[in-house]
Amino acid sequence: MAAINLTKMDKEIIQKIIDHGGKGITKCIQCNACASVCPVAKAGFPLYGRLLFRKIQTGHFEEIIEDSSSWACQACNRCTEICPRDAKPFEIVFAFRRIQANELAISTSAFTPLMNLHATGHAVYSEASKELRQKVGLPAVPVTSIANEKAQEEIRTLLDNSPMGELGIF
Amino acid sequence: MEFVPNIIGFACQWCTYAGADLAGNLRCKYPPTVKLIKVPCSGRVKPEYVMEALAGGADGVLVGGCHFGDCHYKDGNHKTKNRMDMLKKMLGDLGFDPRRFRREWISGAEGKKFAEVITDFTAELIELGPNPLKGGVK
Amino acid sequence: MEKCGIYLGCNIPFRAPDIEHSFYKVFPALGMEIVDMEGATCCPAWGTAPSFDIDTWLAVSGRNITIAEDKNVDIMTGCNSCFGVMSEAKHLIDHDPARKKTVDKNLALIDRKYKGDSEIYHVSHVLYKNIGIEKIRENVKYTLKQLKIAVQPGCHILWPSEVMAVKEKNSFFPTILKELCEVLGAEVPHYSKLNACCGMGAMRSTDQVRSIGLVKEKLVNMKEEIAPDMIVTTCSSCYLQFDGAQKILKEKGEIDFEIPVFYYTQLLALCMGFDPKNVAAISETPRDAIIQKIQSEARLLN
Amino acid sequence: MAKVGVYVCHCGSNIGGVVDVEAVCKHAETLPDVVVSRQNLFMCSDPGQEIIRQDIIGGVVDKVVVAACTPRTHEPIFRKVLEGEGLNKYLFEMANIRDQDSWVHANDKEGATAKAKQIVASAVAKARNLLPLEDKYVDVTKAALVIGGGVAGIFSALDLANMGNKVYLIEKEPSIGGVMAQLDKTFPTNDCSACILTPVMVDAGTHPNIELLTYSEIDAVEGYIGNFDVKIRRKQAYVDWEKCTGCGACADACPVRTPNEFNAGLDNRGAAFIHFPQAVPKKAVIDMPNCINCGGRTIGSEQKISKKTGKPILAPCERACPAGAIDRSKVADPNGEIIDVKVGAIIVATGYKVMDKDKFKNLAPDSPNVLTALQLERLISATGPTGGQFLRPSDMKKPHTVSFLSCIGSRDERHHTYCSRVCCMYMIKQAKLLKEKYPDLEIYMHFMDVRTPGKDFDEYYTGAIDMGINIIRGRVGGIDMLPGDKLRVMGFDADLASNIEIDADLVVMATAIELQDDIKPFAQKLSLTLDGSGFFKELHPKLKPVETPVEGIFLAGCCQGPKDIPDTVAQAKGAAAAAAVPLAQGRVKVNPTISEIDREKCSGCGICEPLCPYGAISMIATDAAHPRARIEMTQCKGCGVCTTACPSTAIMLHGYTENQIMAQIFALTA
Amino acid sequence: MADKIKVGFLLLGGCAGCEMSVVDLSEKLVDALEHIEIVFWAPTVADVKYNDLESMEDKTIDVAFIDGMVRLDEHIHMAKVMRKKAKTLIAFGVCAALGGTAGLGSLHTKEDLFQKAFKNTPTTDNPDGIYPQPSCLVDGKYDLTLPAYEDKVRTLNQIVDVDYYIGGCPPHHSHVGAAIGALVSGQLPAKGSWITNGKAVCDVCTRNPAKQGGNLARTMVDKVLRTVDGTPDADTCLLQQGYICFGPITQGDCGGSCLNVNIPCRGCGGPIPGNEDYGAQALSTIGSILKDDTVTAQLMEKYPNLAKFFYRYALPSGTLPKRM
Repeated sequence: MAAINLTKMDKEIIQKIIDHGGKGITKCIQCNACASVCPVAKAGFPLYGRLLFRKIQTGHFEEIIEDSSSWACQACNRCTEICPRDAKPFEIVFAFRRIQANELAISTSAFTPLMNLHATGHAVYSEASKELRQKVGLPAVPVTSIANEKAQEEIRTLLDNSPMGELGIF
Repeated sequence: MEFVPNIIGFACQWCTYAGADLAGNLRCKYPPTVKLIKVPCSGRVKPEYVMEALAGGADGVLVGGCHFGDCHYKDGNHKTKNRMDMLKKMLGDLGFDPRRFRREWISGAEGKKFAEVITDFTAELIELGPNPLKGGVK
Repeated sequence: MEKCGIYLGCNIPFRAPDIEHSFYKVFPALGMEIVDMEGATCCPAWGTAPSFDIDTWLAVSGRNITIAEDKNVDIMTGCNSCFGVMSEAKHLIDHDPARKKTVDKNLALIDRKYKGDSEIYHVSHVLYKNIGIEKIRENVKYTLKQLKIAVQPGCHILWPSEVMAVKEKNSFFPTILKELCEVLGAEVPHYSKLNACCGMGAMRSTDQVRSIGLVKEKLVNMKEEIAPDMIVTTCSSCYLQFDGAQKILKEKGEIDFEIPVFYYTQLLALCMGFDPKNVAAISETPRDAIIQKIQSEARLLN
Repeated sequence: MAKVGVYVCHCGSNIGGVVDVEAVCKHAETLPDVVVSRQNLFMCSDPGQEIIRQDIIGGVVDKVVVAACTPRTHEPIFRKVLEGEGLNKYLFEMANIRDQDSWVHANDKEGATAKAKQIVASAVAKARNLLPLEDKYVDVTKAALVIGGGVAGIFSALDLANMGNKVYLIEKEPSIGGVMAQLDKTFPTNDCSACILTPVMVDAGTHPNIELLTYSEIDAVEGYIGNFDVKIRRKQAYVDWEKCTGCGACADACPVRTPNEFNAGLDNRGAAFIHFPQAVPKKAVIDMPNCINCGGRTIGSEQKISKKTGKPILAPCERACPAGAIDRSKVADPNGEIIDVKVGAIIVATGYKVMDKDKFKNLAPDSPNVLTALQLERLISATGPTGGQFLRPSDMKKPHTVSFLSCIGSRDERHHTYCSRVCCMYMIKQAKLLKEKYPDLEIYMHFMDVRTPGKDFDEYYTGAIDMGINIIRGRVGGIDMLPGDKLRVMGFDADLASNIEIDADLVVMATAIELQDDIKPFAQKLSLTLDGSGFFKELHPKLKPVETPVEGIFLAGCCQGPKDIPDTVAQAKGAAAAAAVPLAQGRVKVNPTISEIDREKCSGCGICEPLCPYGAISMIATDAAHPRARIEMTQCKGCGVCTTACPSTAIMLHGYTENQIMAQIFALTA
Repeated sequence: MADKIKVGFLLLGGCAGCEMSVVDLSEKLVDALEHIEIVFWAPTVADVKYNDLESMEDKTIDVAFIDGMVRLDEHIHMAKVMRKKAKTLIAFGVCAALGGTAGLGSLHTKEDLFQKAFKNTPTTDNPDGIYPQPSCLVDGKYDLTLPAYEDKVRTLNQIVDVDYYIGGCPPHHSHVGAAIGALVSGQLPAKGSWITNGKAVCDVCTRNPAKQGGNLARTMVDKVLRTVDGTPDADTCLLQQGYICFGPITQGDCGGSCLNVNIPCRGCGGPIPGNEDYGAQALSTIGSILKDDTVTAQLMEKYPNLAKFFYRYALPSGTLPKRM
């Protein structure tokens, strides 16, 4: 692989990460503590936390924007609990995710829960649940937004008026 | 012209004044609004000085002392707290915006904090606008 | 009677309603009135709004919290993910005035106001802190003596401990669920991968193979180190993963054992004598045998 | 009318590169009473000082304002210039336009220049109102107090004593020696710690000029440089040290088992115990909170008489003591004895402690096989709990795999952000000692990075690699507890770019160096301040490394910041040399910027009296009905709390008078 | 007698209590009249009108005493007239000197004060809210005027130059006697000074702990009490007992009158010479002697308006308030 000319990298990504809630990005000193306990790293995803942070710090962007590793983050926050720099690695991963999401660099499987959320207030929903519920002696629908027109309108108002409403997903 | 607040700071020589020097050593950046009057201890600051400065048109006044337990003179800062807390309350009772006066504990090791306090105070004063007594009769 | 708002989330009412039913059975019997949170939506799940825009996340979570606030109750969640999402949201709203401002503005669109006076608890917290081990002991009919449990507390109830209303003494070696199981008479030995991730959640939808890989590691570790009779969790996501993945792993020939999986209140309900048809009727990994064993006459306490 | 000269410094480009010095000079000329305003590249340089000198000699100026850096460092330099030309040195004021202006506003040259003008105006306003002050002198007590009997305190005490000064060396434990006495070997030479320390401890214990006060603590410190009055609380040992021979019979007889601090809690000691085998002084102590009062007899109660023999029944410790040094019927004061000493200088050498492992929840602190590095020192020491055999605590078996974790609590925002400085080296030392002795031992060392700045240090480190010790770059995030008391260390190898796991028998953590939990109240007793990291703050980080803000009190060793033994000894000797200066001079200056009462103005209300932190104010009756306040010059430290409170404006704080401060306020609001 | 000192008294906004102190001199006043001649005393005593004063020649009054604060345009006018007519002008009593209790009115708007005085008091029946107007045309032809109300209270020296000050509300008659004695004998301090013994109330107070010494020496104040909270011990320093007393901060020309009847000093004597700002110094002194911040909090709770507490008699003279 050819050497990376660091002086020619796009450092704007750092500010973007900060703007999306990853203000710890400048604090990371690559100590690797987060990676040592990270499920994403342990499961073998290529762009696990601390490597992602280094890529961001060195101004990589095009190379990583399509990588789906960040979407494997479980938000378990074990990294946040132990980071010696209090960089909140989870927040950085999610900030990167938000950049990806807003460029729609996401897998198609991510869309269904979003559309569900907009339509019913629930990210996970299936009609089959009605039968299951009745089987265990519960009413076919719970008292959540699924049975509540007003609640569904409220969630739609919130989503439609948010920056997410601009993405054309709903 | 852009409004640059004039802040007079009374600074204990052991803590806040040293903290301001440390901010310099660390090359912290903050707006050029504060001018410190060095005092041996924040307990030397008469409430009257604060009122005089505000009456004279200073946009903000800061009294900086040591954290509790750190006073070079054992408990001068406790006196400061008593006096300055009452003063802040009295400013409000007088109908003068008490946000123009701050009492802060900034140690000699807190250069960064000094810069942050001044940055924050300056921003608040910009929001409040100039002291209405500026240019008032003396 | 004390009361608490029950926040169901998505997985419990739509994929594991027997867990939901176990709440309705167990809590009133232990003196905790359950208050419905009508119109509650998704928390919102990590993969939805939180992955797009922080303020939208906070608005949706904030809206759910206002439902409890309007009823003057705290919130009890059954799913760890919901607990994590809403605890973090509440922490952000309560500690960041700028975020709070935006939340207020967004909630004003739907005529709601976030007050900040409802706490977020997890089902296991309410059982452990509000109801208490002793009260549970008094209400159990069947003992789990000589049965071995592998507990799975799940990640989102542990970290970041900063944002949580109830904290473990050591979040890396949690004991709340262990104690809740021990009071039922079971043996709950430590296994080394206790606080490892099960692989559910976002990872499962991103890469099923890797996700199942993590749960396999964990299952094998349990089997090797303690050979449990069942796995007990207080996270509905972990529950679905452990329950569902075993079938897949077995079909692929990657494991040669099966360990029944319970959500804690299901197991508690069984020990309290409730009908498994209501409280433990849906699972991929068979658990009829263990249920029968639990509710056998030999295990009846006087 | 004052004739004020204003001298503006460029400080090279430090000020000149930001502030328009020319404009500041011009502005100064417009200020009242300013007769001359000049500039120089470096005002503190000889030519710079010469400019001021010439103006004083020529009678051009009689008050001097230098606009430069901070008075905290440079005021004394310029005051000397005034003094040299016969002008009262207190007729000088500094305008701090570097530290508090050009350095912090480099991005706003215009703003910095405007601010500099105001700062100069404020200084000039004060200068116009300055009054000459006279230095006064008091005699010095030719004795020193060294607080802390670790290696720093011992060396400070010895140096001062060898110069002919009386030294009180106080130590809170029963023996001197400190943490160094607990160490097995020392890097990078692997000398045996006890072998090099013990002779020095004996020197200190037998020196004719050193009075050793162990098992003692500071109760109160009053006074000032040259004349400190110190109250020392000698804790009750419940053993008559005059008689005790240090034989240890009482310790053997005592049935109590309580964690042994000297062995870092790895084994137990009795309530009657001797600190450690090479203790100086080697005397027994009964640790009363842990004493179980055998036979139900508390200290000071009458002996029970045996019905059988008619003789008194003695407690095991009493019975064991061949010297008759233990008499439990003797009433003793649990508060101990207060000893008053007068000293001219004080050296603080109170050392440090290492953090407990309990704070590091992700690293399985409940496992007995997770040790702090200090515990490992004891575990491998010949005088340790296993007699120097390397056995893991859970089952007393020899470990096969050991993991070392660095930076535990150091370089960590949740604990301490600083580097503890010695951990990399002592861990490498420990690893090497183990590997030398047990070549088949597998050793893994997890570092964020390895820090070896010091003479022969890096060679020492690379030597460890040659020996087959595995160095891994990457911080450990967690430890799982495995069956069979093993520990799964979850790490990351930055060079492999991969998660790694190590199944270890023993984990050693280099927990951070920090000061003792009760250091704050102690610091307050001495009016010392702690820095942001929680260590004692020196007067200047580079130029006054052993001095403190309190004149006459000096620092040595780790209480000032983490350091290794050579640096500690060097600093201890430095502190001794600095403390010897006032003792040798025989007299010290009393700061004239103190408060004084105008008795004509005083109304005798007495408000000031209870305010003075030093009890310097007393009410003296001129006639019975009209008492007036008086300030004792040597006791006043010039805080001005009384000045602020005085409703009769009868108290003037020299150097910070009402007129001077008001003039500054007016100048800054003009 | 040709060389009798010509004296005038003028009351501005006040209660004439200060003038009562003059009357309270009784025989001493009669004695003094051998040396002084009262040429003007309005509006309280003599049947003279303002234009009588206006028509006097300048500097015909040797010593003018002005009591009361400045609140109306009429006060301003008359103070200026008196200044012209008098060689020496004395701010007589704490209202003229520092603004007095009525000076606290500056903390309220004119509108609020009018509402309170002319509409909202329980004994007032004014449903239409009719307020005094400075001018008013009656029957289309009578143009009637009333003095106009200024926005805030001012001290006499904020209007005219003042030569001497006398504190007190009212000044103790013995102090007035001493002041007149000094006038007659010509032993006056430098212009601009207070006529005072210059010492605090504590100096004359028998309870001053500093006079007791030993165990009774002054200690920090560990609680705050108001007089409604209990009856103070009659021999112990009030401040020490927690009854916040301004004795240390206040000129003691009164002889400690209030303390003698077990009432804490509230500062009518004015600040001890050298202090410019009574309230600021009171806050500083009291704040210094309170033991800790819980006691401070207690004080702030018991005295909800610190401006009115510390500046009871001196608000219009305060450094900051006077410029607001």
